Amino acid sequence: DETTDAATGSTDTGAEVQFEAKDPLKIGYSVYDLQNPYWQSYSAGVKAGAEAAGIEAIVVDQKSDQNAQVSGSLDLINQGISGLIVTPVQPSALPSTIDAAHAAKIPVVIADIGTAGDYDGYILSNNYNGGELAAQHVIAELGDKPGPHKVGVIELHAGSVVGEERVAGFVDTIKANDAFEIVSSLDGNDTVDGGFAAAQDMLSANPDLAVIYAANDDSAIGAQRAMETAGKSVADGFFLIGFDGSDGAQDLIEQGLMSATVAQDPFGQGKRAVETVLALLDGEDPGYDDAAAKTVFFPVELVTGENLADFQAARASQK
Amino acid sequence: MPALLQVVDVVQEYPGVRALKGVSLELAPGQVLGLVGENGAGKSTLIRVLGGIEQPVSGSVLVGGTERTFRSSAESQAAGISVVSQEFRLVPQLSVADNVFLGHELTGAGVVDRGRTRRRTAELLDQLGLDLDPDRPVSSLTVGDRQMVEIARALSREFDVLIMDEPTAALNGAETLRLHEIVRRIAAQGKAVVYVSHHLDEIFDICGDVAVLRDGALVAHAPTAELDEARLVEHMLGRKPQTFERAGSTSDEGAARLEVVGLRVPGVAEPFDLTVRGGEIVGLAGLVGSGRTELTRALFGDLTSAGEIRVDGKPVRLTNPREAVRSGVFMLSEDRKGEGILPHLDVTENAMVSRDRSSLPLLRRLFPVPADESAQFSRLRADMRIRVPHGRQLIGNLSGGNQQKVLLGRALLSGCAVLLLNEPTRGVDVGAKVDIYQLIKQLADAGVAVVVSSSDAPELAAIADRCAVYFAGRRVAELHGRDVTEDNIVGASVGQTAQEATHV
Amino acid sequence: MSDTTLAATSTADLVADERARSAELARRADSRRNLLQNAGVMVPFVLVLVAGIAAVPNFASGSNVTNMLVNAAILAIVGYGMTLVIAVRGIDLSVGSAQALAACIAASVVNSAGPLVGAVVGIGVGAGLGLLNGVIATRLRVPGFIATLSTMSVFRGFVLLFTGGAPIMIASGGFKSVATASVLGIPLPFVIAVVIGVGAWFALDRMRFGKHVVAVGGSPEAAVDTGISVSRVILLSYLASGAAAGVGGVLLASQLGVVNGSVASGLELQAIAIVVLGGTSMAGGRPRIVGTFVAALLLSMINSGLNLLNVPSFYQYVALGALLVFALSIDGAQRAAVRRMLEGRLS
Amino acid sequence: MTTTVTTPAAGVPSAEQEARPGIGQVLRQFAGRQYLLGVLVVACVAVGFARPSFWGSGNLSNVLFQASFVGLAACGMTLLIAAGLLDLSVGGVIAVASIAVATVLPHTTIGTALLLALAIGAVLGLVNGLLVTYVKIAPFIATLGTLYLFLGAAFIWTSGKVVPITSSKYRSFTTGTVGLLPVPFLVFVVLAVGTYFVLQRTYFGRTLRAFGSNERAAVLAGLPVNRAKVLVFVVAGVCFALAGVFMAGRLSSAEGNMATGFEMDVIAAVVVGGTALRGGRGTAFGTVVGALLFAVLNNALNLLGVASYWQYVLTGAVLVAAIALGARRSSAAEVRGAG
Ligand SMILES: Nc1ncnc2c1ncn2[C@@H]1O[C@H](COP(=O)(O)OP(=O)(O)OP(=O)(O)O)[C@@H](O)[C@H]1O
Ligand SMILES: Nc1ncnc2c1ncn2[C@@H]1O[C@H](COP(=O)(O)OP(=O)(O)OP(=O)(O)O)[C@@H](O)[C@H]1O
Ligand SMILES: O[C@@H]1[C@@H](O)[C@H](O)OC[C@H]1O
Ligand SMILES: [Mg+2]
Ligand SMILES: [Mg+2]
Repeated sequence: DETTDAATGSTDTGAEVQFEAKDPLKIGYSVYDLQNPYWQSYSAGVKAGAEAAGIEAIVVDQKSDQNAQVSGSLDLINQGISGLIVTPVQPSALPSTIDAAHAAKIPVVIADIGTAGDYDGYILSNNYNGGELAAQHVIAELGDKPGPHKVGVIELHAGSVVGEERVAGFVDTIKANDAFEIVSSLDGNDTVDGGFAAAQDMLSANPDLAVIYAANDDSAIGAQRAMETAGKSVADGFFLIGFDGSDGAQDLIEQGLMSATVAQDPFGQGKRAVETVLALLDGEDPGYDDAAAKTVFFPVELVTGENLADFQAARASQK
Repeated sequence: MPALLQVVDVVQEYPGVRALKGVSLELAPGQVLGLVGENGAGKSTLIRVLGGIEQPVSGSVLVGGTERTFRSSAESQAAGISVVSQEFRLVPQLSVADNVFLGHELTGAGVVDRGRTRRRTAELLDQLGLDLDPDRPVSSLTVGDRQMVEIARALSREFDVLIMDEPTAALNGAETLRLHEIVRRIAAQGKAVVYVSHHLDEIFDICGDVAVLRDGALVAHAPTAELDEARLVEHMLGRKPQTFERAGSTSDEGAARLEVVGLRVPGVAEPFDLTVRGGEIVGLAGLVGSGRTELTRALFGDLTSAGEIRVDGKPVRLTNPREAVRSGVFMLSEDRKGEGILPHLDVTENAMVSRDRSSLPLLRRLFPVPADESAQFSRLRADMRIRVPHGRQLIGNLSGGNQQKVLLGRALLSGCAVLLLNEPTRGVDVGAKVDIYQLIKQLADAGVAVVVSSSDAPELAAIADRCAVYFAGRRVAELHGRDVTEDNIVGASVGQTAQEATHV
Repeated sequence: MSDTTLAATSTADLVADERARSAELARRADSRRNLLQNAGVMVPFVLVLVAGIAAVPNFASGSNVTNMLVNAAILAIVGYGMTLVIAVRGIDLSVGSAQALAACIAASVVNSAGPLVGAVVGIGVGAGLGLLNGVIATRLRVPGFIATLSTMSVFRGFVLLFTGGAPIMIASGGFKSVATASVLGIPLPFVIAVVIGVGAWFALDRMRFGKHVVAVGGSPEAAVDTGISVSRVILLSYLASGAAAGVGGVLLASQLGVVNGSVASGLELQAIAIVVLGGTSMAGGRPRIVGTFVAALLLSMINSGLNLLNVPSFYQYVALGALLVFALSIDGAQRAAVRRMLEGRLS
Repeated sequence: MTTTVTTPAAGVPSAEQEARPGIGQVLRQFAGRQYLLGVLVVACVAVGFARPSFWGSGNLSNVLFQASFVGLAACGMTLLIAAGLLDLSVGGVIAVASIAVATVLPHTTIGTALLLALAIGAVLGLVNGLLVTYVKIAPFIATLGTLYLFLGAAFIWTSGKVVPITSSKYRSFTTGTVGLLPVPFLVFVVLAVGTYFVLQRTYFGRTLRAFGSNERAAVLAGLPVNRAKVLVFVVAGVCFALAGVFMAGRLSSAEGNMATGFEMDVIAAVVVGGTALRGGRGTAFGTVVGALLFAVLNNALNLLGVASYWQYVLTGAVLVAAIALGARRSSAAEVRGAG
């Protein structure tokens, strides 16, 4: 009997869980929010991975709601899936989900953001490192010009786990350099309009701003438009760096309207998450980079006008 | 003579109530028809049907001989019917002029012609003998003025039939007389008028014919000349009317329960002194604007005032109604709809909200006990002849007069030492009035100090032991015992006594 | 009481004098109440304005003023529609989603058929969505709150389906310049907001429709009894709200230059907030277009001021909350004062 | 002209017969409520037919959990809305109360933590109540303001971080089940019954409905309007905190964002359940059905595998359809004289 009492929240204590593939083999993906292009790619990656393996993938959208994260995952488990992939809005809410999955002999792979509980695999983008990459790029380009260069940061929504890391990586690196000064750090709410409003105000407050680092591409896209309105342009030496490597950001970089984006590989991660689930079901080694933490690292890379073409070619071949 | 308007076998039903049981009527040009009946007899229901506000269950309405179905008030108006409804239908946020022309605005290309609207309104008000700024928002008007605006609105339309549902309930004598003049003029122009009133003298003054509704059925329809007041009342009630006998005037021995010394009330010219003993009924008379209402409000903590108030000898400071209630004072407002009824609550709850619980057994003091409350309500219903199918009926579904009775019931149950009643029987039928007077009397006899503020001079003459008459915020007369007569009150109210200074 | 005609005339005079006196009192109280009520949002507005200029660097700089005016304009336009809906005792929770859908469709039409067509289509889409709300609220008799709560979700779904979740970049420079253009130094969107505001004020204050709006919101029973078609007025109000969201959406598309399915989420709360801040009562019957306009400016100043001061986002929540409460407590105090004063009225 | 004069009929005036509410009326009223319940049942049967796993105990308990969080808060909101008030600060109250629980749990007993949460709910409710009652700010704006204030406080308190709940005792208490029924659901049912009782069977509830219906009349009836207003905000705050207590258990953590946007879900459950926003009346039973309806709807869309964007469309469309069907039948529910 596959149905489990999904809500007991009892913690499995360490014991090795025996996974069991059900017939037909379906996997479920509980995604953060499909309004965001990043998660759209992620979910496309999961679907592609499933298709490649000839199995079905069911996607449930949490719509940025922590409670929906839990209930949506349980909905998947209750539908008789054999493997669960979750991108948690709130990682700390994972344990009860994981327990429920394990009770149904389902492996759980965490897709990005963060972990908690007794998960079976973790696919991770290095967000802190991404922030560092962005900072290093700015320093490399501007560091020797006479400063101090004024920098604005557009954060993700208050309380965002990845947002904190992305900002921390950037800020820690920039702070160590005397040529830069962070003059403004505002919430861009992860959206185009939020990024626009934040950038607008930081440019008003600091007409001599030289750099904007936005912790995701949607807010970077909004910021670009605010720069335009304020008469700032990347062509004139202003720096605008986003995060994600979304299609929209790539377009702007191609048009010379944005300096760079820290690209993650959501599509690749999604595929990898499916492969990890299948390996776990087969009792094979999923090939963790860090076996103790059951983690697969996905590097982030800086995409600029110079390497854009290569980047796009590499991504195209991946699909 | 062709009938202007015919009502044929109209039936109207509400959940649990058959409000009209097949009523047929005819109206000829130039006719003034009085429509009378007890509270809840179905008068307003019939009028709502004629006004297109409600569609009858069955039966038909014929205008000039052709059958018409009114799906909205606009359609009824287009057929030449103009209605003054019993409940005010004014928009407080709009000016007097905008209210008068609401629904048939004087416009050019959708833009309201403010000049013309104002002028026409001023003319209409002038006709009614009212000197009122057309630009004033209705929210600032007194009840009487609002009534006049309602009438002005009805007159502002083109009509062949004018229907007025208790138009004089809130008018003073002079205003009533002026309205009667207008009614006569309209009739003389060959239009027909339907006139509803609980003041039967009015019916005999201006109506050529009278139709009596009882319990949703037409029980009589005759020329007024063939009837006298007693017979009319008999038709209405289906029984011989009782008469209210004032027991011999109360002795002066009772202890003073309410003492007011030098109370200064905003808007009232002179400081106010008043002593009411237990068992005494004191009337407050005076025209609208004389300051009566303010006095009762101040005594209820609803208006900030300065001065001394003692209840049962204990000085009290009344800064809000709650404190007043806790000090043993209760007031009934004259604005039934705005300040009286709790429309979402049923009649039982409406009657019980202010009930004095202090002497109830513990359980009932902590929680309302349904059985106990419905028993209480049944008693009220019988005592005051409240026409309501059951105690769970929403108060908004009652006829105006029956709502008033429920509110009086609320006041009676408040268990207060001092009861302040504003226009207690406005809209109440003749039969029930007597019952209510009796109840007020009983209450007084039980030791309550009662203050009745009323613009109905006969009412004060009937129940008050003593009557203070106010004019322009000044007390111009105080009538005692045998002097408390209708004539004396009316005379003093319009200021004659101010010059004669007979009493005071 | 057997007095002569002489006494009778002087009695009539006395009564007339008395009436005139109390009428005058009531009139004065009315006008003072009006004045104070209109002043409602002005006090916090002036305070924030002065504080902003005095304490916030670059607050009065040209670019910031422009930004604040444009942001306020887009919000105010949506607010006008909301004012109307709230005045008829309704509420429109779908404005954010409707604005997003209008913006995205406008953006894609701009790209395919040019700026003018795009703008017209965007506004038309907004109006159509408003009409749909109106039909649901009046014909299907679904309470406005539930109707628009539902369409808030439906329209958001539509826009996500329409865009496929991807951003739409607007190519036309001409279209994008609408939001940045200025007339005699005043940003065009602001001019548009003022023009629409004047139009809305005129329609509400001077036209038959406005009287009907006040009647339907102030006393639905009176509206029914005077033959006003209540459902038609409500329908038109929702239509207007949708159209306003459409105009706002077109301006937003022009301002952002790139739009996607998640823009303008949460707009409904902001719009309702400015309407209520502006003095329009949720109880209906008191539309205050000017108040809505001023409140939009106020909110825009607060948002921008906090950002210019670089207040960290955690503290921005606190500051915004405190300012809202503070602004309204001033308003509440004023109203209490008015109430006290009105008590002096004879009735 | 014809003159018809009938002689006055002697007899008992009809008003003297003790009529109870007509059986027809009782049935109609009941059908009015039953109607939504009917929609709920039909929805369950239909989904169960398409996806038998709907009736699985795991799935049912999942649905009941979801309904409970909204429902617990909605009980307080029902009281507020019946009183013509509103509270948008739900998400803020939940965050602050839950963070408090998560913070103290390592140091105290579960009982103490719970009491602390409820006390915080009461205090935050008191703030709302005082602002609305004495500072006289419109409830919508006052509580929108305090929503921001409370959220800000939550973020500042935690520096935007998550406070994990590690106590497995707490988690099993808040997410446990008794038989098939989740603990929070049982608490919700008890609270809903309590809400019904308060609203219909107490003087306090009567006062709420009275000033929700006509505030001026309630004041003049001598009711303790101000005290009741403050108190109902306090009670609602406690209900919100209670929702937070269970939500935090389910999420094994607490943080500022844990219930953002939740206020709309809560108000929606109340309003869909049949409590009108204009005040004067409230139905606790309707609120229970409303909360369940939303939970079932969301669950159904997931079970049926409806794609995300279509879920937005269908959620709204189903809601409109469900209410529109019933609205035609019970349009007489408008209250005369409530202008
Ligand atoms: N909407 C309604 N729902 C239920 N009952 C109603 C409704 N409207 C009126 N009634 C009932 O219909 C009956 C007739 O009421 P109506 O208002 O016509 O009386 P009326 O003769 O005008 O009385 P009054 O002199 O008190 O104004 C009353 O019993 C009243 O309770
Ligand atoms: N109806 C009212 N209108 C205006 N202010 C009121 C009203 N009722 C109470 N207040 C104010 O609120 C304060 C607290 O009121 P509350 O309702 O608790 O009445 P209370 O007299 O204290 O009753 P209790 O002693 O039973 O609590 C009062 O002191 C008064 O200033
Ligand atoms: O850009 C994405 C962000 O918006 C989301 O909140 O978390 C993951 C990201 O990469
Ligand atoms: Mg009547
Ligand atoms: Mg008290």
